[in-house]
Amino acid sequence: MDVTRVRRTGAVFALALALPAAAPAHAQDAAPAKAVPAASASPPDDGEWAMPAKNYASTRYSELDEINTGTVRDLQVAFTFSTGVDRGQEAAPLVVGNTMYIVTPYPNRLFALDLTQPGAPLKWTFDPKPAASAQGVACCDYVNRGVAFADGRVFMNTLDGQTIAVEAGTGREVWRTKLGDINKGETITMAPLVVKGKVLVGNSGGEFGVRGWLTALDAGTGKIVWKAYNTGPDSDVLIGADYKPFYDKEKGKDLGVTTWPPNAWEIGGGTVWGWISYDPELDLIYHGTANPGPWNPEQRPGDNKWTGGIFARNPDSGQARWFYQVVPHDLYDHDAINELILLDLPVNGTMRKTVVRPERNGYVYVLDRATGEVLSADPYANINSSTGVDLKTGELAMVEAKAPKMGKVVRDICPTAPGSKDWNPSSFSPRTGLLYIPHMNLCMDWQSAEANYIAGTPYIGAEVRMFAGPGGHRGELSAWDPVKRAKAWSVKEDFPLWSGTLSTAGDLVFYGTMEGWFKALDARTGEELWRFKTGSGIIGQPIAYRGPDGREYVAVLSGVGGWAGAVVVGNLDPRDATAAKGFVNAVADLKDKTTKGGTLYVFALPSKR
Amino acid sequence: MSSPCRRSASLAVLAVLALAACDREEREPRGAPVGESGPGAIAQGTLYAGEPSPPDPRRQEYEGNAYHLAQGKQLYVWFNCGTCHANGGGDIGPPLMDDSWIYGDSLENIFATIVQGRPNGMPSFRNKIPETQIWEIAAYVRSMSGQTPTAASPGRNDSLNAKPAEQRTPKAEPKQSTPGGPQVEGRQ
Amino acid sequence: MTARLPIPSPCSAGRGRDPCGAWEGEGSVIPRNLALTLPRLRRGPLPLPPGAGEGVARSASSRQWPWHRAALVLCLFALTACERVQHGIQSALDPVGQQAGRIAGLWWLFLAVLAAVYAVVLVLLLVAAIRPRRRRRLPPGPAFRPEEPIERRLTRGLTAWAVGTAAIVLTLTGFSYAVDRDILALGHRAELTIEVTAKQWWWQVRYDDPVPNRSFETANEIRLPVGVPVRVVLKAQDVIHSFWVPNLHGKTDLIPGRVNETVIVADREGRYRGQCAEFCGFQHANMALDVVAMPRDQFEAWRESQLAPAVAPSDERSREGQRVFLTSACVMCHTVRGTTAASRVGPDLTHVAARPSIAAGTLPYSKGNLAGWIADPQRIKPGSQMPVVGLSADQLQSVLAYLDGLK
Amino acid sequence: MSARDASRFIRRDGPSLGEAETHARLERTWATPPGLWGWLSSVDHKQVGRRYIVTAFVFFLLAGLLALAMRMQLAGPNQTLLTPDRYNQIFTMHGTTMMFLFAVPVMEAFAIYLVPLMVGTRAIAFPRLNAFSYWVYLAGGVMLWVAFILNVGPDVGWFSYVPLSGPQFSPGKRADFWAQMVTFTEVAALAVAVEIIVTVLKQRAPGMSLNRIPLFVWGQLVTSFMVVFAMPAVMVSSSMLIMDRLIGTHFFNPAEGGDALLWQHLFWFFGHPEVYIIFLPATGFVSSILPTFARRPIFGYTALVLALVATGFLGFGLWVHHMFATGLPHLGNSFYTAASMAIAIPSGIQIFCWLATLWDGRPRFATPLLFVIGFIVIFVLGGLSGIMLASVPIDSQVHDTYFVVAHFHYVLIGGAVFPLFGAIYYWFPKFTGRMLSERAGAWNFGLFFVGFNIAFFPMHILGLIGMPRRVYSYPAGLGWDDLNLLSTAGAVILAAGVLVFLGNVWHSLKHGLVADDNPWGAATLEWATASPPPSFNFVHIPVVTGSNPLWEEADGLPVVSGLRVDQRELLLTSVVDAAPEVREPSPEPSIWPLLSALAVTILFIGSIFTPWAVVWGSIPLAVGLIGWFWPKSAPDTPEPVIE
Repeated sequence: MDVTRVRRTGAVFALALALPAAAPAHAQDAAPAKAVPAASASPPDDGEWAMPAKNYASTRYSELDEINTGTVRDLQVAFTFSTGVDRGQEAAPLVVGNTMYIVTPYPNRLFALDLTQPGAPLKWTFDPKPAASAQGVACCDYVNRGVAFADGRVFMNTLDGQTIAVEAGTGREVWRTKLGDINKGETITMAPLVVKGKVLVGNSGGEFGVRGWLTALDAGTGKIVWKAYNTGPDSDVLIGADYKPFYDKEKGKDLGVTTWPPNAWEIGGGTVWGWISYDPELDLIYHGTANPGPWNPEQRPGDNKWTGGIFARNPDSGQARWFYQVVPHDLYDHDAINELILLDLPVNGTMRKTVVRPERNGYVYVLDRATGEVLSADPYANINSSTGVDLKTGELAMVEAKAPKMGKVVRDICPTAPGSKDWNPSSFSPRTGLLYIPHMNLCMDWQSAEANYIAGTPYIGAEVRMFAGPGGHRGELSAWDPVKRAKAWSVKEDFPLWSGTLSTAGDLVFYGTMEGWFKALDARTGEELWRFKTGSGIIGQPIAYRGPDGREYVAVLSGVGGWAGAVVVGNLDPRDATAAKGFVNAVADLKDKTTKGGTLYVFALPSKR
Repeated sequence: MSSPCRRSASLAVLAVLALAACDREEREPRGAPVGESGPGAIAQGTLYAGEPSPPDPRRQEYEGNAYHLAQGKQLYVWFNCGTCHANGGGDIGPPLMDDSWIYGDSLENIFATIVQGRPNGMPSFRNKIPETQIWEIAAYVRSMSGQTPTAASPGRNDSLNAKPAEQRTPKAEPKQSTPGGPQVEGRQ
Repeated sequence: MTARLPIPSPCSAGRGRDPCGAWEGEGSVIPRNLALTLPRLRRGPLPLPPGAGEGVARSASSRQWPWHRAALVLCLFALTACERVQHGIQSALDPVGQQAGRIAGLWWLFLAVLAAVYAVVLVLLLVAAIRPRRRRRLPPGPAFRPEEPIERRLTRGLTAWAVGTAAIVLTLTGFSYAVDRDILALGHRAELTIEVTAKQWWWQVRYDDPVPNRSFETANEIRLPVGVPVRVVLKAQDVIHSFWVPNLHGKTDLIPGRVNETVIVADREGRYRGQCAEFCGFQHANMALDVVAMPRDQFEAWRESQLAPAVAPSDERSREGQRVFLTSACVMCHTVRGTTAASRVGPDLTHVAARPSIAAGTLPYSKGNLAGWIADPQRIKPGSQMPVVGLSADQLQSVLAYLDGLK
Repeated sequence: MSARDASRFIRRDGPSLGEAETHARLERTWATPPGLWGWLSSVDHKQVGRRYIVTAFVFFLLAGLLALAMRMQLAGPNQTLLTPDRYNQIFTMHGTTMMFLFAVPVMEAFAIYLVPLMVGTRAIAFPRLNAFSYWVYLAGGVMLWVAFILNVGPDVGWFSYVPLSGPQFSPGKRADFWAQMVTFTEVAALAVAVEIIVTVLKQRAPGMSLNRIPLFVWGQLVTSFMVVFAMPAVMVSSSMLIMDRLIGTHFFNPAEGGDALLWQHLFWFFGHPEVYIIFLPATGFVSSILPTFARRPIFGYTALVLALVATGFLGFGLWVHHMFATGLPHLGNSFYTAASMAIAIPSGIQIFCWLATLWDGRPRFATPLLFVIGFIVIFVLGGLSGIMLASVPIDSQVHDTYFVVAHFHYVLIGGAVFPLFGAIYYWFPKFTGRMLSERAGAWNFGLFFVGFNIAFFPMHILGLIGMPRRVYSYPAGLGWDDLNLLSTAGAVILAAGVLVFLGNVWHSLKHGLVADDNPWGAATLEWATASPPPSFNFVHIPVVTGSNPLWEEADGLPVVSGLRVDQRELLLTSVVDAAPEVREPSPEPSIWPLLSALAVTILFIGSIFTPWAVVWGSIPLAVGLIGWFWPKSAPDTPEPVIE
């Protein structure tokens, strides 16, 4: 890391540093204490952005405060860069040293921009040339959610199932490892995470009947260190002596086999295409597992372990420590792959090491990250398919009338298949103690149908059409107080929010909308302070970094797409309510609001000349 | 009524009706392949050296036949066409109910696309689906954008009503878009 | 009275030493033109599973209701028919289950009573037509008026007749209710649940179990432990079908959008035949299923064998067959657990070779029949959803070898 | 006929005419115009009735041929004479034609012909509607059969259960033709029912109070009321079906909130009364034939009338016994069991009354009586097997098997076709003026009776030993082979009986004995006029003083006079007592019913292909109806001419 970066340390910065350190000490006496990020997982900000989640605690919080509630009105474009790929840009740009790295959707080009030069010219381009056919097995647009940087290398995943290490300075390929087989429907869209010299990668393809896994590659050589499947016998899942789940229902031998109809686990999904967090103190990684396949729940009676849950694993061996199944026998394609934010927060007066997760099913889960105990689960969105979580057993109480049926349209199920909130990550500001959750307000009609497994084709078994939920707005940004377990404020958006949020020490929250607006809100009140219309809808993850000139920059990729934007990128026909698994019906007017794009926008305050 | 002219006229009308009805209503589960199925037989573009060859008249046996279209619709679901192309609106694959065709809109083109697959994600179903069934699926695909006779096109299914049935889909005048890479309309 | 034993087809007798060995062996080539092969196909009586023959063959008289003998007399029309009536693997009059037994009893009761009524009517008619009449020669005409005393007598007769009819009808209704309630009560004791989904034109059968991976699927066959009431959950995926195994119980419809239930129990071992009883399209006629009642331990053993994934092919031919299976049209529709074939369009073939019949009871299982079926299903079941795949003779041989190994 | 003075009933307001002059003038007024145009515009109920009968018989023969084809296919196991596709079309066409195009229309045809004669009036009520109904019926039937010949014949069974007949599982237009055929024939049937009801209630001869109405007329009256209540259900359901198929409504789509069972409820709410709609007129035949040939008045007139009415009501309460296998609640099923059993009581009463009539009569065994005896033998057996079907447990075994096929053929052929043949032998002289050959009649009966029983009795056993209905083929070795062969043999004999009948009709039309007004010495009014009856039916409207007018007034019926002879005029009487109330004009012949029927045909057939046909098709229909009802200025007759 560039040591020159750490040199400027403002007063506010110091305060921010002091907070997390101070909070645990006063846990007992200060009752309404604030939540703070796990200290070991959120080191002091160096102004860089070396991993998409900013840090292992996944706070997506920048301690830079040059752009703040007072100055944000003057924010303007510093430079732009066209990626040349006009599919959904879900990636977070990375900034390490003087270079910004951005990865595009398929064909997964990796660009390095030289930030030291005016206009940030291209330093190098790396083209991994993934197989074109992989586009056919990418369920929801062929996106890529970002790359990881460690030890002078950029680690990237390609749609056709490869992980590639690229020399950061030169753009030269160091190694590449083929991990997935597109003929089985396996792709990789997630952003890798580097922990202790290992690149953690999971597969996508829960809609294709793949068998989900998470693997650790040696960062130096690309060799597989361990690989943990999320279905099947314990030996495959890396469940061993260390495994100590909190709840009895997670205990038992070979649950990954016995909770499925015979052989169904072989095509049972449970992929790892979302976010991974890491707590260096407990030395555990946390990752979610996606939906079981097929969507039609009647074809897979049982709990369908280990899909739809959260694993804590040892990063060195991959051995599982605990597991909590958020949605046993998932009914609605509720992948449990959302971001896992490691916070320490007071629960009933005691500070607990927790992992906080705004889940697809509409609840903010707070789990003890050491044990997997559910400390709270509170709805942050409109829900009618479940009534709540029993904190004693960890069971989610489902509403029978909303359970999908074969040959029957079950109407008005909220939330939808993409959930109250999909992959697009929240951010947490220790200054406000609030979690900024970008989410949706959609409901759906669902009819299960028999799914036929044909390798390389989707394995779904559901006809879905989505529509706006109560109130008519389709998106919402909620500021959630994990201590009070309540919403502090929220802002409604017309279109579903499919971008991540960024919060900064300037008490700002940044996010983008699918029409293309990039907005900054006051982190304490939700008041909109600034907005800018980009060329296409925004579904990416904004970041903030300190440029070589010492100034604060905010960057985001604009380019609509993803599941939500499929209607635009695929030019789908909205007359069919089930297009894009029903999402098109909810955003049928998006084509009138935006077009495809693929441009990096970087904003800064006007330089004081 | 006994005028021979009138009788022959009514016979002619009846014969036309009969032909149309026979074509439409025949239930021949075996089907017969239309023309050559090899890639050589099918032109993908619309530009020909010399005169273009006329379309195979046996197409009608599939496109005008209600049973084959209905079978095609069923197979479309069974063989997971619908999981990529939805009920015509598209998903991973391009929509099939609109007017743009990347790899040609003729029955033979669609047949070839199914058999050969296409480079940007369309899998090849060669040897996986018997030829007659591919013709049925291809004919059904054409019915999705209203290219087949309304009287033969399928009605709604007994399932979630995603869109008006094929028999009520207005005919979309096919437009050929260029086949090509992912950048071009992003079609497979 | 000798019962007619179904004659097994030559191709199916003893699968080990296949009399249709022409299918195997080096030089044999299966003609694409099936003229040669089809005569081998036998429809009809299916071979009995080992140990199951006795039950079918045994005379049912021991279980008949007492009035059965009396009723026999009424079968004047065709004595042979009447004999045959009592023995059949698809006969309501040869009950082997309590439900069917109750119904058959009720039927014999109805038959006895109603036959008596019919006899009375016929006698009355006969007498009315031919009885000597006093005024036979009187001309018709305006003077004719019915005589009062006769009219009164007839009126009394009418009243008695009406009361009698009402009494009979009331009694029969009472018996009918009683049996209905009885059958309903039998249903509460079910120990095993089977889910049957009807599709055009075959039966998907799922054995449920609280432990998900102990549930399994099969097709066109139901095996039951003898004497154990089995709850059958009935669903339909396309059109209305009706589940009917006459020897065990009456029929219950399978209706899309609804879930029906019935309870069956087999009191003695044997193989029985069920058939779809609601018109369901082209192949309504060939939508049958086998119900095999077996001793509990045999049933459990069968169940365990069904839970296992498909046997891996052991010899080169079978391995080639598996390769052909997984790379040809087969894989688009069928499931063979343990391989990548997991489609649910057609029947699960994981243990196909252990089933008594193929093509939903259309042909008895034998390698020869299987060959004919795969080579040209549209000839055997025109309009069925199984297409003509067009395998080469060699491929067909390999696939046969593979499938025949899926015990 | 010597006319008694009945002027106390009617005020005479014109000069009186002589007998011959009256006759001539009436003929001039009521005759159908000559030529093709006149033929097409005829509104004479006898002409329309005759057309109905002939057309229905053509359909009967066609459907019979289909039955033979099916029997040939099923003569042995694994036959391949017919493909499943063809077989499915054939059995559907057989059932549909027999039920919709033969049984109901032929019964109504007899009503159209006979009811006005039996109640002593000059024309049926709404004669133009009557003509219209025939054309619509003809169009519906021809449409269905042309469709069948063009391979668009329905193939989903005569009750066309959804979802099999729905848009997903019946591609093409086959089921649409079926649905529209239903609409056609139901429009026709409803029209006729309304005419019959009005004719019976308002046009009876003076003195024919309710307790003197011939039982045949009672039967038709009850039937017509049943039609009015039952037929709309099937019209609604067939329209729902065609909407589901054509414009994507979801009446029967369970996924979107529709219900497949809704169809069955609606259909059987019509379908079961339909059986009685066919059977009750047949009991009317029996009650007409029996007294004539037993040569005594029917025994138990009141009981028979009450039985008819009771059957009419109960007939609506047992449709669910067609649905016992669908898994409806047991309590509900029990109710329908009770209702289905209960209907045995009125039927039993009827049987007894007929037996008693025969018992106490001095029977003359002419062919009509033979058929009536055949009717009793067969129908009672069918009725008794019907009692078995009413029991839920037994029905669960035999439902949808050949047992049911046997049952309803016993009920429908035994209960309706046998009386119908009897009725033809009975009324043929009235229709044509010539007698049918008795000798051929006996052969006809014998072959028909024997053939029928050989064909259908084995089916009872077939059903019990497991043979489901509607199978195009069956495997060998299940014990079904011999019985099926026997059944086929019976069908051939049955067909021979029909051939004898056809020959008899063919021959007798030209060479039969010439019949006088009342060749059988019957008692009802239709025998009080010439054979065949003149266009105006009666020179003078008869006056009725008893239930058997021709027997009771052997010297000649009293009559009333005073109706106009220069215009078509009817005498309306009161509903209960048939006291004369008012003179009512009756419409002239008109081509508009035919044109309107054509317009309806265009609309209905067009709507098979596009819903817009309903919109555009209503324009020609409106033109047709306007023409039909266009008011005519009163003709310039300074002085009405009265009989």
